[in-house]
Amino acid sequence: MNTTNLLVFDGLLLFSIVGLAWASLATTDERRSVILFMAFGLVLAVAWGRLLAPDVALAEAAIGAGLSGALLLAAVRKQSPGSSHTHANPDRNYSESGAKVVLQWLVTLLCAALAGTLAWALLHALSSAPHDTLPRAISDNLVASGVSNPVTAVLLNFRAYDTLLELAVLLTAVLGIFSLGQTTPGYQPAGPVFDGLVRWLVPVLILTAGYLLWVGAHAPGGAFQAGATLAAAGVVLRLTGRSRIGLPDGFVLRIIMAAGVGVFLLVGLTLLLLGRPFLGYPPAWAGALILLIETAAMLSIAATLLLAFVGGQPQSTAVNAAANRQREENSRC
Amino acid sequence: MTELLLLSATGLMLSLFLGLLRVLLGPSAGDRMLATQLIGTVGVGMLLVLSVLLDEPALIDVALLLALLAAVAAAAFTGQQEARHD
Amino acid sequence: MINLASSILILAGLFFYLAGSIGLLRLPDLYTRLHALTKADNLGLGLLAAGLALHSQHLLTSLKLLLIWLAVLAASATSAHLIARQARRQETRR
Amino acid sequence: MTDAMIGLVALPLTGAVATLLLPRSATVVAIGAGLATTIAAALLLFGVANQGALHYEMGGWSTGLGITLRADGLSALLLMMTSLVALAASVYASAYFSAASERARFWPLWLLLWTSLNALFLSGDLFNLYVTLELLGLSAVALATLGGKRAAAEAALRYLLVGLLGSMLFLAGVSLIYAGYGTLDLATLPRVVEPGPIAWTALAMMTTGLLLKTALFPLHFWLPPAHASAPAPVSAVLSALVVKAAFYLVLRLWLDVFANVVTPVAANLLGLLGACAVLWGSWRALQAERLKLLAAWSTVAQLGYLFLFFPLLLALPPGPTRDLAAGGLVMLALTHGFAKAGLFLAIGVIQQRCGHDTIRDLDGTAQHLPATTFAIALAGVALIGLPPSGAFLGKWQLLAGAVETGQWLWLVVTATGSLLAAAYIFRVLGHAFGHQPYPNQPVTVAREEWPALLLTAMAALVLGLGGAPVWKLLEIGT
Repeated sequence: MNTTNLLVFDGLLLFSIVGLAWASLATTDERRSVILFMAFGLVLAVAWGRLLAPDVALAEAAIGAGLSGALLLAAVRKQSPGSSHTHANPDRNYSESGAKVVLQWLVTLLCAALAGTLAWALLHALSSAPHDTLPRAISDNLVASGVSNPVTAVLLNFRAYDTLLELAVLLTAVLGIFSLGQTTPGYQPAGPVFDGLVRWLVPVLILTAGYLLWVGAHAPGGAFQAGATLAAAGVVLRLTGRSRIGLPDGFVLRIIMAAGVGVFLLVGLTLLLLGRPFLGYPPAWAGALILLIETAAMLSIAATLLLAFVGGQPQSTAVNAAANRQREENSRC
Repeated sequence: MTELLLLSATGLMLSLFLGLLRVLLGPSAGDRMLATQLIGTVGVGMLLVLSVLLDEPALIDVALLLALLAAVAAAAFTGQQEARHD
Repeated sequence: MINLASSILILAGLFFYLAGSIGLLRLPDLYTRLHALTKADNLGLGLLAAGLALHSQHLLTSLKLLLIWLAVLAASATSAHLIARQARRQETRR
Repeated sequence: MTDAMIGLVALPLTGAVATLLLPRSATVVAIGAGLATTIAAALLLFGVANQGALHYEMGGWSTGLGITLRADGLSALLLMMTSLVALAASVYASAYFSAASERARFWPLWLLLWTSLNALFLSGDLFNLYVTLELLGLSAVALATLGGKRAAAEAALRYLLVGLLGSMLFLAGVSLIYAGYGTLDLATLPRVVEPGPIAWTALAMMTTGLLLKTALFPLHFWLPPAHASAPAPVSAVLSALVVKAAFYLVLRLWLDVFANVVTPVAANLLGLLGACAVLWGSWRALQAERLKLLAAWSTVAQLGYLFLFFPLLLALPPGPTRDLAAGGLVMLALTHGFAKAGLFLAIGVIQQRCGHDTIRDLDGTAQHLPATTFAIALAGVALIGLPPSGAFLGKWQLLAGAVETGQWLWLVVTATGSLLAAAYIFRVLGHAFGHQPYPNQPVTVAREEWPALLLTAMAALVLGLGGAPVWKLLEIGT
């Protein structure tokens, strides 16, 4: 259809995005800011959909609207335990010294200058001759890639090496999070209504993750979106007071963390031993190998996001059981 | 049909703006969360309409994910409140 | 015929969306606003999804639309309950 | 030979996964993976020397669609240095970390850092380079926090933010390049890049990001606290290799990819910043009270020398004189890598054996730890640039280039910097020698002292006396 008809819609969408971004940054109350940010994520997901980038929209929906909202709420909770009124001190925001204001203006001006330069260069880049060699090369080779979704073909086949290193980045992030120490005990056990929500939401999220993983071969979706959805299931479990958040203990957890990089490497090196290039899948096997790698990557990604959400190494089961018992006794009083 | 869908998309946009106004006005956290809930539902509706308008079936998947994760966000919010008051 | 039916459903959905949002904005307190919101969630999205399902005429698409509606329905019912209970608790505490 | 390129990335990465899964035998696995990686680096060096520049198309996809790994003389030399330094530091680390839990956390991150360095030196694709920079920055920060102290955590947080800002700037430049020229391949770009707003802005953003990561004055503020508070083997690699990786990219971009975009004015600016770094870094090193801080400030200064070469290389016409200067630059970088890694390891030994690294209280260290003190002296020879160190050859070429192009300022800066370096090194050595009897054995704790000794000997003797092949290897371009 003719997209100019959507001009009014586009204008309003743009306005709401800019307005929300400004509002969530300008707000001084952290909790209001977080809620505004969640709304921002929702609208942004719609915008990506409008731009016909469903892959990005899926990722934005999972990360922006779902996980980061939960993460930020948890952060605010940690910052001001017990009360939402401690930071509602209006004087604090007006007592800033003049120097700070000047500095803020300087930074703003600098950012504006940088943005201007970028825009100027980008304008030149976009007005120069269009380069369609790469998109054409991708569509020419799509048949041999084993999948029909060009995004998955680029991520898991043509530029699989990038993705391997990205998974290594995620592994590094988890190991870095582990060095922060153990997690604090989680939330209170949930009431019956909340438990009712969890009882259907978690299985549906897991099913959806599986669906997104499978559908990634020929339509938008894939390991990242599936992993984020799976992580969302873990977040829900965490909110109901299960501090193991569905993650296993010790060795198995380490296997899950390393699965993405490990399986990727295993496939690459096996192919090398069989006389093919590193990560050069035989076309007949490409689809299956990509699904295998994506499954492992999904588990690693979900574990990484979850561990980032809880912000440390989960406590071992023994400690956990003791904490739970303690909590039960407390709630009885 | 196209005109009707265009109308619905713009109408949903109006609904979104009303919800945003409530987010800004508050006054309580519960009010804001209600409004976010509305914005989520509006977003789901928009994606569904857009998926037909732009002929992109994958947007239905995005809507599904958004619907499920809106529930997670609400759970995170209320879970936090629970923890605070018990 | 199907087109007409689906158009009517979509329009009705849009009406409830708008009614819900206006209610959310205009009604005086949290509980009444809660009531308004459920109009948008349950009826608005439900009618819209039904209209689009009629329009698409694919079984899988219709099932997905149904699932989306059910998810939003259950989520909004739960969170409405939790938000209301939390507000109630804060009131009794005061 | 191209399999060696895969090995350089896959071996340490496999090692990282293996040490994560087998924490009990992590040390053995890690040293094994390190040895294998070093062998791969040596194979690659011989391969490049005999067959010329190598390239490998990942997954068998042609350049442009897929990612191509490339190795020329410069990258092969830096890969060899990386492996030798990292291997020596690994041996030292196996003695440094005693608690099992510390080891279990250290080895996977260590091997991930090694992977990222190798991947960076081999990468032939701008976006892939961004990914390697992310991996490098994140693993370096995670390792720097292993010190466990509050100061370390604060320094690491700043290090993380600086690293992220640098990566973001680099990525912005990369996106601009892709939007403007439609390719990310380093070998294709020199043919299509032309002076203009796109190339200027992209180069400026990428360079700024990389200068942040390589800590060129005045963007060096984060380096001394981060490098001085990390565990000794980590400090060694951070100072010797991690900042070099970002510097290598600046070199690649300015001399290869954007060769027809850079202007003498811009190169002079880099040279001036380098001169400030030399003087300010050396001055702060002279005033440092702790050995580790001295070594960290000395890194700021030594990186400055490398940037002095940019105005020379741009002023010199292509030919043997320019090649000699370029070789001098690489020789200086290599020497500093070995010398600084050795210095940090030696300081680590002193810190663990004496319980502190305050320079004023070093009296008698020469008698307790003669081999370590000798290693510091050797590192000093290389840092000052005395013959027969590799740095002497490097600085000689720097001075020759400055005379050739009539850029006298760099001559003055180099001379002043070397004098200041001599002052801070002799200050340490002066405190280290006391009046106690020497032990019978010069090397008292083998696994801790030998790595530093070998690394500094490499810098002060081997590179200087046997460094001629470096220039030959550098003629092998992409």
